[in-house]
Amino acid sequence: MAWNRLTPAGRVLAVLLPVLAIGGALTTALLVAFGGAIAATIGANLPIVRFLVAAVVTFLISVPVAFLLIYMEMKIIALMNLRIGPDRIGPAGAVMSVVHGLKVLMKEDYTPPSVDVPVFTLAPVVVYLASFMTLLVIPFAPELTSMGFELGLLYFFAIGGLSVVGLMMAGWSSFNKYSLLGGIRAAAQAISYEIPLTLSVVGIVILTGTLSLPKIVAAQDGSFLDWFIFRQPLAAIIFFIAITAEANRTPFDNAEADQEIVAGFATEYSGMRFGFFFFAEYVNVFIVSALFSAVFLGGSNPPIHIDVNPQILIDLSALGIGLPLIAGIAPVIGTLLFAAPIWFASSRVKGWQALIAGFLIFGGVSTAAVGIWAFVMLPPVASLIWFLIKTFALVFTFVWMRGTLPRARIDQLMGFAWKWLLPASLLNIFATAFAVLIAGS
Amino acid sequence: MPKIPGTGLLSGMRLTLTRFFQPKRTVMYPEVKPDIAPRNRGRLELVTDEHGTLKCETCFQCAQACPIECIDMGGTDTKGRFAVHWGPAEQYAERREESAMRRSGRTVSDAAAASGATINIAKVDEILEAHDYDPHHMLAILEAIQGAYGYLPVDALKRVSGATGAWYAMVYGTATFYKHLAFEPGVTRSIAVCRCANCLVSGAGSVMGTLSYEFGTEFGRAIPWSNLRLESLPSHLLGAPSPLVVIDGEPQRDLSAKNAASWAAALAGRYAA
Amino acid sequence: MKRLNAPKGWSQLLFVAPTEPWAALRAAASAGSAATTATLIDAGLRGRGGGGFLTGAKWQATAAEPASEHYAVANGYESDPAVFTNRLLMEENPQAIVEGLAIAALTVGAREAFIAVRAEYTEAIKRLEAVIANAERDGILGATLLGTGRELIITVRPLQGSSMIGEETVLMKALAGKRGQPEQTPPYPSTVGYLGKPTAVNNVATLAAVPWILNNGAEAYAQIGDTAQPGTVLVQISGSVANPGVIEVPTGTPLNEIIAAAGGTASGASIKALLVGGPTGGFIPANLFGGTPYSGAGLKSVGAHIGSGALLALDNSVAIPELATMLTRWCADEACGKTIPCRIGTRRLAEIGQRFVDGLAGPADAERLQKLAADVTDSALCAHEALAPSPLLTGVRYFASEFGPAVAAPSATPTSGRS
Amino acid sequence: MTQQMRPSLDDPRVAIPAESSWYEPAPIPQTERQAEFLTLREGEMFVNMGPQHPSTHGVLRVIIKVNGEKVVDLDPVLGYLHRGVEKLCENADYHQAICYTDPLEYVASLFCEAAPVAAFEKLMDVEVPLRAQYIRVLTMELNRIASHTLFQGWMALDLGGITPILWAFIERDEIVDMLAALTGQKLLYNYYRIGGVNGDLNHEFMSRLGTWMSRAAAQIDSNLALINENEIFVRRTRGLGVLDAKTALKMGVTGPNLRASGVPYDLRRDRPYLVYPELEFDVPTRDEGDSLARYLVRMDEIKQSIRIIDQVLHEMPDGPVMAKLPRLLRPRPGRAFGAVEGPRGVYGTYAISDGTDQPFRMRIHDPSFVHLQLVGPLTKGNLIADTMAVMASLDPVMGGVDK
Repeated sequence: MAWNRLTPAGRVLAVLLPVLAIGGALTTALLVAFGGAIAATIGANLPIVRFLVAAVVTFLISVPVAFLLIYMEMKIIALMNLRIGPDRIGPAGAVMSVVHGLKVLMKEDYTPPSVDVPVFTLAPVVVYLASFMTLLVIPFAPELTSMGFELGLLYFFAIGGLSVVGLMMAGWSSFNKYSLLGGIRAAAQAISYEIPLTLSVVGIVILTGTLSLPKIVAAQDGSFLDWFIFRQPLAAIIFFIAITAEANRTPFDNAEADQEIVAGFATEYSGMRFGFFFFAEYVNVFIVSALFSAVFLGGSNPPIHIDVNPQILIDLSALGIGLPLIAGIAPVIGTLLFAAPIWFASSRVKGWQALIAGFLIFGGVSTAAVGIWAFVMLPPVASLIWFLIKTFALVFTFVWMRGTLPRARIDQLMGFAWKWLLPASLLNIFATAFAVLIAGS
Repeated sequence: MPKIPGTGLLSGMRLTLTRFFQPKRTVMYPEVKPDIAPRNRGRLELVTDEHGTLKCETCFQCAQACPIECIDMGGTDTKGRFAVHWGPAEQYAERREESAMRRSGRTVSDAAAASGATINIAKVDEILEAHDYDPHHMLAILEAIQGAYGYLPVDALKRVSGATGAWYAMVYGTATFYKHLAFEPGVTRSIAVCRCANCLVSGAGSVMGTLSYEFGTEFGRAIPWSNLRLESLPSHLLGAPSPLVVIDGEPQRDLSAKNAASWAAALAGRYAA
Repeated sequence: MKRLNAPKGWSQLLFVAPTEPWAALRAAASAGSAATTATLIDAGLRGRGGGGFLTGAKWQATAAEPASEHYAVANGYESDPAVFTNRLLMEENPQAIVEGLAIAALTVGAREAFIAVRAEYTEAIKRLEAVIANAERDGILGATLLGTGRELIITVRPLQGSSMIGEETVLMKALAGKRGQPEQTPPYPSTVGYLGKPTAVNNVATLAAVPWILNNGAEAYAQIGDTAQPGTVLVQISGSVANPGVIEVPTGTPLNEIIAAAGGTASGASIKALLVGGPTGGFIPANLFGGTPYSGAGLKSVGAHIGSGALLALDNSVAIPELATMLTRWCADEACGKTIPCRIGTRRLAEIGQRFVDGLAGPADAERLQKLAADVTDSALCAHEALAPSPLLTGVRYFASEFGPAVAAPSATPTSGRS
Repeated sequence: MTQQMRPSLDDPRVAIPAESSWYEPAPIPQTERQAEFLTLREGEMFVNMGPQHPSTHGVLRVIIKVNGEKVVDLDPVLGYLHRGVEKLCENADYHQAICYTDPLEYVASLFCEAAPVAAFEKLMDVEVPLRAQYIRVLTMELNRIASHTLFQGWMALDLGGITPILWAFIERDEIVDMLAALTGQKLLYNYYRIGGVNGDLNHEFMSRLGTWMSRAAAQIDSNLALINENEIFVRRTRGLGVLDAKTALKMGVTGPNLRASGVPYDLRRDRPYLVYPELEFDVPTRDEGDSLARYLVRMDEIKQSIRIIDQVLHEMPDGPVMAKLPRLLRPRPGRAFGAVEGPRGVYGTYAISDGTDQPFRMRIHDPSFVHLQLVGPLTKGNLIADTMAVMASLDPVMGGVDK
């Protein structure tokens, strides 16, 4: 085989195939030889493996979450502007943000001359890492918490604060005055708002006696009156304002105020490196919303508990071997059932059109049926749905604010944090402690 | 600013939420095209009359008047090969009339512009001398030259231009404007029809129509194959009858309003024979 | 064309040779420029060429222009192919014209003056030159004007070749040997005229009245005819009348009196319409003869104008659309080509008229005619263009039935201004 | 004595000791900009905003000397949109000149037409028909409303609010469509002619105007509610960039910016033109002179404009819309100044005629040019973000500034 006559792709394959074959054989051999030892090691270090798996899973879900939020922002703000917004790609433009992501991936990843290359390259990674790592402690449901740290709240604030480092890195390394101003703005703002943010939850920590998020959620079990937003309203307001600033959202988006400093720390970034900043922002929005709903809105607890007797519904396990049968036949019958009236209703509808419509309707109906069934029969699903409803209501609020409010000036912003939020949060701590003392004695 | 802090923000939030549910104002552009106002001046197009012929005369007035040069005249060239822009009228197949060429100041392929037979230029010099080489007497000079040669030779015009200092274009412009000045050599005979209102009432129109049809030329031009020239009489002769036709300076007296057309046809027949 | 005797009571002054030649010139020379123009303004003498400016004011303006040279020009060039009023005047009363021109030249300070005459009018040229030669011999004109030491040379300039020369800006160019195309006014020739110098241009009929005014006084002249435009005008009446000819008419005389003065209608024919003002004039129907005074304002109100002073009486055998179309075609053929709406528009007007004649006109043609006519009139540089649509417009206005059903619609009434 | 010598920078023939540099002159800056760098003090830097920047209206370039976030000095650099309109006009005839001036200020182009038309009409002694005067007032007031609504959107956008600009464009689009039905164009109307307007009011314009008038006031009020009461907006603009009446008059400020400083000067009332003397309207003023006052004065003017339009529609007479004029205009030699009160101030045109068909000299006065000189004085000592607020409240349009 003449090497010179191969195409570039052929050369790659010619190298890769032997390497893959040898590597595969070696791996198999190793597994056969030391399989027992590996299994034993995994068994011995289960928490580490669990952490790794959880990290991979959170990383994987963070991307669709960002896509969803970007689409929500585009659409909701458009509707508030009396526009239609994205409507071309996917149903109601829902795939628009995915296409945006692909576009960002395919753009040139340009590194300007005279930037500090290692720092410049690392900055978006740090920012994104800090964002999605906080996802680990979010208690989606009692049974669906990646890492139920005992110090979950503290972990959240500690890791969340790391993103400022990334922004500073980006701002400094870009060799651009706008980036520098943006990075410094971000740092000043994040440091200022960390303090009221942390202090505002101290009252809840006093009440619950724990820093673990699942336990804080569990402490709000019962009706919606047990939620901390009603027991700690001042803390809730301070917390809400502080997380808005933490997530760099309007009206506190000074770090990337495009009318003043173009795009702030991200001015010199392009391609997927900019995409990381962009995604991190939206993941952050989701995370702070999730945290607010966990800490103040009862997390996965339903507002009112209704006891449903699951026995009146079908117990699927009783079907035994019939279950796969039904699963196989039901779509066909359902599709035909829904397609028939459509086909009979109008002579203009062709047969295949009626079948497609029937299948889609059946899909919707069966999904809804299975969802209701799961909601009732499986407690984690119900909890997750409640949690997501609360979280996305908060996300909507953030977008809504972005569509309404102008931007605060940086000095007014800082003054507000130090002059108003900090004393208020201290007041809240003392008032709570005092109340606990009185109630305890 | 309202009394209670925060209410301004909240009222704004309420407004955006109501707008969230209101009907949207987006125009779905490629599917829905907005109406163009009837007075829209955005697009220029050449219009045709009801017979389907272009109304544009390629006069270039619009292209010259447009201050920002957004009107550009263009068409296909005379052999139908290329699109051409903003040039002299004769390069357009759409309009190659002699008058258009002459207006644009280009050489015209008629006998007056090409140097014809050599002439004795001494007579021109005499005439110029008599008129003191004064370009203000151009009309008189040209008339004298026409009297001497019977027409205006191109060489004589060039001589006049060189001697008086007037541009050739000016001399030529004057020579072409006045109808009694002729460029065709050897045209010795003429048929002139009076076009005064009285003659028109009495049938001069039908005489003219018949003559120009029979001779195949328009009034004001020499007939290509002969030494004859059709022209309209500048002024009715005092005391002459209507309609008035003057052949070689002789007023014709044997025609009237009734027999005008047949008389003209007979005249054309005589000349053809 | 012969001269007709005027009925009793009509003042006659244009054909009357001054009883004492050159008396008016001497009077003007002694009275001075300001007094002469004041007398003319008091008399109310207005230009007979069509413009209707006060002659005295025109001379005043010309004299006031600072320039190294001034000129005076007598316009004896008749545009219309079959009008001989000026020719008759120049042949019968050259003395008054030359004297009037000399007064004009004296008043505006000109050392050179021209009389522009059609080259065909050989008899008129001969008589005018004879008067000038006699005056130069007597020392009245020429190197010393009235022996004052001033110079005044009057030249007769025969011109031919285009009917546009009658227009004053064109006349300036034709005299200078240039292409005869009109210019935008203002500036009028009184500011920028022959060779770019201020020039007093007057019709010969105007100039012929000047010696009479200076001899007989301004009041005597101001009492003749119409008050707005006093004096007399020369009218040539032809067509189906008993005695066609040229007659001197005081302004403001009703049209039917003029017809009566020409002996009434020819035997066996009734007059359907009068074409007033030559080829660019307007048709006036018979029912308006009594109520229309022969004056600038009176004729303008019915769509015609004095123009060259031609009246053509038309009997019932004449088809108005056909005649109007042929006249418009004459206008198109005579157009100099400077203004596009004139060069193209008159041609299109003639085509529209031809469609009416052929009975092919559609309903849009009437409206198109009005719009095009308004365009042509609005863009006019000269009277030829401004008046070229008149035959068709007045024809449509008064003889709509002959133009067929297309113009019978009410929208065909003449409109003024832009649409 | 083996001292190291080197040639002097001033004179290479002179050798000086290498260490001693005390009499060595400082490097001579080659450009004005280099010289400015030498003025930088400790902790200061230049930030160069524009000509491509999200919030410098058009192609304005602003060089800001900042100390941290604080603006120490500010220098607007103009001329990126310069086309030489005055000279273009001097090489076009009087009709053509109008179409050169009208893209000057593309937001309110009718005013840019009205000023030269007014000057030319004075030059030629043209009497404009009454109906044409009413139509001019009507269209100009509509254009003023369009410009002010757009200003409101831009102002909010420069302060970070993204929704008002889109609502403002909806309102403006209605007016623009209306004017397009009347004039044929959407942005550069080219509607006024010397002696009148290009065409009479038509049915489409009137029906659009009618539906718009029936809800315009309420709709604009409701749009304003979004930011007029907003604490963040008010806090950012109140007391910012205060311009006192004396400075304003000294600098030649006109229009709403002047009226926000408490000087009730409005050309429509003080030097009346067209039919404004017959119309009833107030001249809104405010005494504060800050950015908020400049904003609010404009919003009040919208209401007055709607009032004027209402009166015009009731009082408009019938008649021609164009005076009879020759095609080729040759005014007598002379000079004339025509001015109108536009949405940004006084638009003026000074024209000199030498008797030909082209203006011998044409000078265009644009208010934005004057107002842009104020950005520096008004912003010094504030923050970078305030630069945007002050600039937005002065409402310059660069097309007119650069001419």
